[in-house]
Amino acid sequence: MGDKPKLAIYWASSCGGCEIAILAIHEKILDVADYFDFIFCPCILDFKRSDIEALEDGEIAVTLFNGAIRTDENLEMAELLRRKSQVLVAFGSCATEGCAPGLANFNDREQMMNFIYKDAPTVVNPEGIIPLEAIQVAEGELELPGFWNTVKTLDQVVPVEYYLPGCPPEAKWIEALVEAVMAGELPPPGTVVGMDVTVCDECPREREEKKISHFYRPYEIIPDPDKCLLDQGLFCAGIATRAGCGALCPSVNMGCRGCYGPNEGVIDGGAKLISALASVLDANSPEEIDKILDTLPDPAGYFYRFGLAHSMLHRTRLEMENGQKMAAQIKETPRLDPKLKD
Amino acid sequence: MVDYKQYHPAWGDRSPVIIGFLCNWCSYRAADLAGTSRFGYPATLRDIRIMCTGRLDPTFVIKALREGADGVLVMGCHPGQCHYEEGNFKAMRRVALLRRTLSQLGVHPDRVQLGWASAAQGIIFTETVKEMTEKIAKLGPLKWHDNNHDASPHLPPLPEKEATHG
Amino acid sequence: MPKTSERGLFEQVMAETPGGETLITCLQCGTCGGSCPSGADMDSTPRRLFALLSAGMDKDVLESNTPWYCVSCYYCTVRCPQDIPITDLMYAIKQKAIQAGKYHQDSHAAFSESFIGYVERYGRSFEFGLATRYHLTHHPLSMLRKGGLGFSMMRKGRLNVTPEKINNLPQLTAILKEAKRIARQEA
Amino acid sequence: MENSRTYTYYPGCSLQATAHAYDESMQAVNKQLGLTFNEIDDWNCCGATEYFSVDALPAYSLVARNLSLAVQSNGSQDLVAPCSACFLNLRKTNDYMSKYKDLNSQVNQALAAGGLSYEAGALNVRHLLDVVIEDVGLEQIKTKVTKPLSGIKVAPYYGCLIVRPETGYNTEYPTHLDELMVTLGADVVDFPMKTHCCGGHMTQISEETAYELIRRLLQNASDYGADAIVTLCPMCQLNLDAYQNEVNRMFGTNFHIPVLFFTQLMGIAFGLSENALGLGSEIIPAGPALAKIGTVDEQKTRERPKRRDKKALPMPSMDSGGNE
Amino acid sequence: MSEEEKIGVYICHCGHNIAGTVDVEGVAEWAKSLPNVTVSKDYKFMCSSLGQELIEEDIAEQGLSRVVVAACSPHMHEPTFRGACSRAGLNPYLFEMANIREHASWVHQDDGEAATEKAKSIVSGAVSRARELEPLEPFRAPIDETTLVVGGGIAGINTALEIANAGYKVILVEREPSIGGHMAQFDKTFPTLDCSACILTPKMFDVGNHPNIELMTYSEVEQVDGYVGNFTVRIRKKARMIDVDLCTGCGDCWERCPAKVVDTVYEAGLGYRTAVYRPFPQAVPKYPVIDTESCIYFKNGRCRACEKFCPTDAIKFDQEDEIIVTSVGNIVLATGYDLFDSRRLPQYGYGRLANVFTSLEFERMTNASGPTDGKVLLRDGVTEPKSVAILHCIGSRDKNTNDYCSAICCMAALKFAHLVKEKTDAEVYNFYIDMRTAPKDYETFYNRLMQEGTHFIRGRAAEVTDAARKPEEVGKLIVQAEDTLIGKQRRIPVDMVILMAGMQPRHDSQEVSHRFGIGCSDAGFFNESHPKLDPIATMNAGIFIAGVCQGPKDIPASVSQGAAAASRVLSLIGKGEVEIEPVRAHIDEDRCSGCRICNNLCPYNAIDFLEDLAVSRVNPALCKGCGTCVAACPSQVIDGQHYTFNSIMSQIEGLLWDVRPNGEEKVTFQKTEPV
Repeated sequence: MGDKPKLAIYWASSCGGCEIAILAIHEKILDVADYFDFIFCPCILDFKRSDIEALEDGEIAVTLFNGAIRTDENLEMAELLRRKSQVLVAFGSCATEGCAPGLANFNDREQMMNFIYKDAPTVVNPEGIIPLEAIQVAEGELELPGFWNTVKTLDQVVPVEYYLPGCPPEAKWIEALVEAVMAGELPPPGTVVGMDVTVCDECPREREEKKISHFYRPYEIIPDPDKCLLDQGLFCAGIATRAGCGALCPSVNMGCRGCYGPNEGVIDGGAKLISALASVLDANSPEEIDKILDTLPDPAGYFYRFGLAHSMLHRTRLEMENGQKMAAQIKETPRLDPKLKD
Repeated sequence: MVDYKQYHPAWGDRSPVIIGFLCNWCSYRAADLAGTSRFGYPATLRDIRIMCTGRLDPTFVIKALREGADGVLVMGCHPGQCHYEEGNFKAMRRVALLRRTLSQLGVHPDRVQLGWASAAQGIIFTETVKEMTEKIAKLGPLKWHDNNHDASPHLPPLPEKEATHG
Repeated sequence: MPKTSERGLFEQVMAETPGGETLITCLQCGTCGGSCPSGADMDSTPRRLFALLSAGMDKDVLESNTPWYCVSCYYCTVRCPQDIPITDLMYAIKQKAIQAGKYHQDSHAAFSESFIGYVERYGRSFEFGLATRYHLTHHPLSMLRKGGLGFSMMRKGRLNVTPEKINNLPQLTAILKEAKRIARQEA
Repeated sequence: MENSRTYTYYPGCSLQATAHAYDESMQAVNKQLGLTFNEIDDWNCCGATEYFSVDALPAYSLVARNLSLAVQSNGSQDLVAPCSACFLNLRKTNDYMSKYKDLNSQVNQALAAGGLSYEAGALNVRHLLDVVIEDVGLEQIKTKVTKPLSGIKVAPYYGCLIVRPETGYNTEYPTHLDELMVTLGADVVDFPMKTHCCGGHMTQISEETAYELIRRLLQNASDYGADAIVTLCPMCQLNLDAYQNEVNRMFGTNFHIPVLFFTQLMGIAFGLSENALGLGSEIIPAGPALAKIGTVDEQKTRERPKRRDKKALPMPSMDSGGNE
Repeated sequence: MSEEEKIGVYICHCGHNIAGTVDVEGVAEWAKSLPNVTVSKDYKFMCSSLGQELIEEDIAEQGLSRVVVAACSPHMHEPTFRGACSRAGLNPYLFEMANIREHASWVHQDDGEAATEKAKSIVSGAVSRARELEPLEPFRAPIDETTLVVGGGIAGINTALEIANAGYKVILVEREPSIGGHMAQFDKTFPTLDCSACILTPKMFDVGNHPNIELMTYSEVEQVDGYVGNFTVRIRKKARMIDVDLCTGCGDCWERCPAKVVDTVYEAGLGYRTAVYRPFPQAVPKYPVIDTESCIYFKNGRCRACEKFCPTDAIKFDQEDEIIVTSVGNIVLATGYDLFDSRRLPQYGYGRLANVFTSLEFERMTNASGPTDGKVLLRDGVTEPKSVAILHCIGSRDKNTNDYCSAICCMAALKFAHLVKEKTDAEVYNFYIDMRTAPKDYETFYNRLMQEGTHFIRGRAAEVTDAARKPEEVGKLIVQAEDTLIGKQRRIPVDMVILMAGMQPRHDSQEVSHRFGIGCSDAGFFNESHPKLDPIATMNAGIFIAGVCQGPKDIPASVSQGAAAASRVLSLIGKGEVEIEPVRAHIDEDRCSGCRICNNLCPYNAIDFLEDLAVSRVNPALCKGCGTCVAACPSQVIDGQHYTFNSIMSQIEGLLWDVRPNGEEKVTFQKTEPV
């Protein structure tokens, strides 16, 4: 047993879906178990952190790390596993791009705490109790890991060898990675395990030249099942999203959400969506443009649904412009300065 | 040297930095004309020549903001006079959507502006730079790095009075 | 730009007129002088007045009767090929002449000042008071002759003998006082 | 049911005194046209041309108080002034405040001293004539005409301030009043001095200057055979009407040309009573001219359309061009 | 690859132009600290041959792989330095220009420190960009030897003849039924008083009979595609309703035509023509056209008089427009001008006061073949004027209309004054702002006119009115102006007024400039490539401009520019092939997912969607390199050569060298091969 290469799986800020996804490789899991010494996975194994600390540096062959980094504990574990692992894989959308936890970057810690523990309509908390990092009780001091203002991705805190995007990653890519490791044919560091084309490549829908004069929300129209959703005015991030999922969402009449992140070579997927979608708007005056854009509420939410933490701007500003509150900023519909219009 | 503290105290001794994207045919030539005509304007604009504002990739704008620029000015030919027929309309649409998106991220939409100047309008070019500089000066520095990348994720503990534990 | 105190009349007049800086582009084409309905009564045509102004002959400008004969018809302004707000510049020169106490015929300035006096006192203009008071002081003879006209006007209900007064006069007074203060400060 | 239109209204000082006929006839006509004017509460004088001559910033502030009060009245954004001088001052202040930032902030600073403010461009300042022609429209006016003004020759006199500077109408040769008069059935003379000056305040300070200007207008109207001059400005009406006899005295002329407000002629054409239109308050009686209404111009019916003189060169077409 | 680049940086003093404001030595010294910079020098005049040799030597000796010159605008000297690189064996597209003159020293003259700091940023940006440049080869394409000339006025005629005489084919397209343009309307030309028709007609005849010129009158160019050397043009030949193979130009048709209309084109509104007409006797070609808008048959289906009387059955009422698509190598635009519409200035009474004439009306009046047989008469067609006022600058030098000087009106006014004097006993008054008679022998003509007794009143006329103030004014037109030399208002009663209406761009010049892909000034005149050094070429290679469409000018200047345009065309034809900037978009088809975002964006339809492969492809011959598709591609598989994604991103970093956060949190996916 000691001869086998060691495999670790860890979850930071994540939902647990990535662990389930690993099971989706079905009987292949037996080969994995056969090949690796599966030493660490808090979800299913009762190994302790101290056990990991006890390992030699680099003793773990591969760590599949899912979840974003948003607490002191996340960071500690990321740093620890980095030190102990030869290969660290950012596994799943949270670890690669920030994913849903990364949406917290539209707010700051205070706003998060207030909403989650006090203001959310489903919360009953008349005393307004929120968690503290440390509190003195009769028995001594109790501690919780520090909660960050900003959610980060794994590669923003430690170096990462490979990325396996997807929320969750598709089984075939997990298989591909695991097989590559087992075969000792490791791709160059930095490789994103997936395709280098976009979802459109796998999408069976028929596409035409594009002109968008209205964005529809999914409940507003029943889309033609054979035609490109974007051509029908439904937001679909597939044009700027790495392929690999087999165009799952579009094939069930739902626009791509963008969970695989931007494709090869693209630095900021949101910027590319802005560019592409704006380019095909059917409008040539600021007023007409505004009219169409009014049908696309929350553009930042659409464009950075998965990738905000890993995007170039990373989060909303902490210090608002001219002392304005962030909420006021968001409500404001920016319009072109009329002077610059013509 | 202009003292920008009068517009916003946060400037300290520095001046606003604006990255300009100027199309080769109209606004870059307007900037050239401003030069040959010796029309002075604030030394805040650092421009990049692109063939057409249609080449404007929002990635560039975001890149400029994150690399330390306080604003981005995109200038092209007047609508209807694009050398490539309608590249400037594409820029107009992209900038409109980009500004909406950026404002959600707490970046004031006025930090990204679009303007038009024909090759003969050196004066309009200068006026646009002046106006933009003043707007940015009033907004204060963007300080993307300080603002968006809290170098230490560790914040001071939350105030104790918030909690009434046990 | 130099401080006001260092500026000549030319620069002051331009600076104090919205859009007045265009005066520097005057072509001396004479369209204003040719268009002016009361040009025949002026000692200098508007064009010549501007030439004097730009030449720094401030005394001639301040003492000229030209702006006082301006009837505010704006023909010069709309026809000016250089978009110079000539009518407004005439007002500015009048202000300068009043400030310098050098204007040509005191009666003209006095008329404006009596008019303003009523406006400041009542918030409304008062034609009857204006006509009688001003003419009694300055043209007593013509007053006698025009008595008949005034009488027929009154008979036809076209002259009120008591002035109308606005309700919130203190507000207006405060606004005008502040405006005057800003104007002094700017100058 | 006809549309009724509501406006914010600035009467100006003259309408209450020298031009009460304008006021009365306007009220009468408004009822016919479905126009409702809500007067600004506690408005003040616009300063005419006098205030600007003495102190510009207080003058702009004086006008701006009215603009501010007009916004406060929470009514229509269209502010209507029947007097051309008031119209000019309100419009100019509104425009200049939009155009010149310094002026805008200074005026607002002054207004603040009275607890007021005005956002430049918040109002749309309009002249009564513009409202009548553009909003009501000639077609609808035509339907109201019960007594066409045929037989009377009128010289449409616009004066300076309704078209200058920059109003959208031609600054030299506007034609909208001409068109209104044609709609009312009047015979309109092509009055070349239609936008020349009436003398303005010069009647008060330099009679020689003013009377010469008035004489030119009267002479020209008379040369063109006008029975009456129609106007839209209290000052123009006053100068041409009240000083006509003075002009006759000074130049030895013998003009008897009545000067009426366009609203008075509209009222007559709509069949309203002379009383309701303030007729009779003019110094040069309009009676003889108005008596011509309904008579047929014999000379006109006798004239046959002239055949084109073979030798004559064609005139330029005015169908296109002209107004920019 | 960029790590090993060796970059040479050269800071130009441009005499005092840059060095007077920017600390050039300091910038050169500082630039040495930039990554990859191995050489950094400053020099007095980089564009001099010595400056260029400096670069060439360093490339050879130091093995520079990139060159940055910080000097003036790339529009000025980019070709110069690319040439230097080329000569030294470095691909010219590895050269980058940093504009520290127009964009720094000249606009921040009052603040040398700020100018120097900005110059550093510009240089830093250029160095960063240079690092990412890739070698490119210009496209080469053969040149089609046929030239299209648009506009058959004197400029176009001259261009066409010059090229045709050199032995190359020309297609001359003219909108009107005949060539000749405005010059054909004139009687005399200044200052020589040559008979306009006498000197123009032979040239028109030559055009009509030249074996190398294909003349298409009554035609318009509708569409232009392609690029220098290889344009495809679509020409609409409007239906003349005349079979020109049968027509002999005998004139029976127009003599019999009962529909008379005012001729607003050739006769400038002063005379009449029939519905079937030939604009003037010397017209080339000689065939008439039927103006279907005024033809009685087209209006109510009856008449056909022309058809009945035509001896050769040449009238074809069912003729339709013909579309011709052809290829040409070069295009010369000589589309001329419109006359300013004097009705826009009602104070001068044109259109209302009968005896106010425009300059073009007067040209027709004095023309011996014009409506009055050359007699100077009032609008009644009988009376000779006893006094004539000529008003200069109508719609010129006026911000309310056209703010530029129309250049020719002073001389034309002098010519008119002479003609009035010659033909009548009238007194002539010229109302002018400034007399502009600069070119050769023009001042002599002015002197001659003074000797002839013409009155010159310095003052722009304020108005023309028929409202008399004094008895002597009754029945006259009174010109009111300030005589600025006296300083008094004057009213001059005259019988006739001539308005010297200025030249303005053709009403559709914006549209035409768009169609041909060239720039247009605000006024609407076509933009030249350089106002001083290249007033003939445009920004669109292979398209040249001549005559008044480029700006107001007189006949000799138009003729010269026409000849110059011809010589530019001939030198291109002589070269046989053209080099085209390789600034093009390119789609990596392996990575294209066929989303089709780009398909509709290309203004030149250069992007094809290949249905079978489900990918898009750029046709490099049609692509003009604007980069719209490059920016729009959501998967970034289109790249714009020379303006690549990396080069611009890198330039941004370089420009912000002093304010950038440390590179530590650079967010990038490393670009790698997929698994």
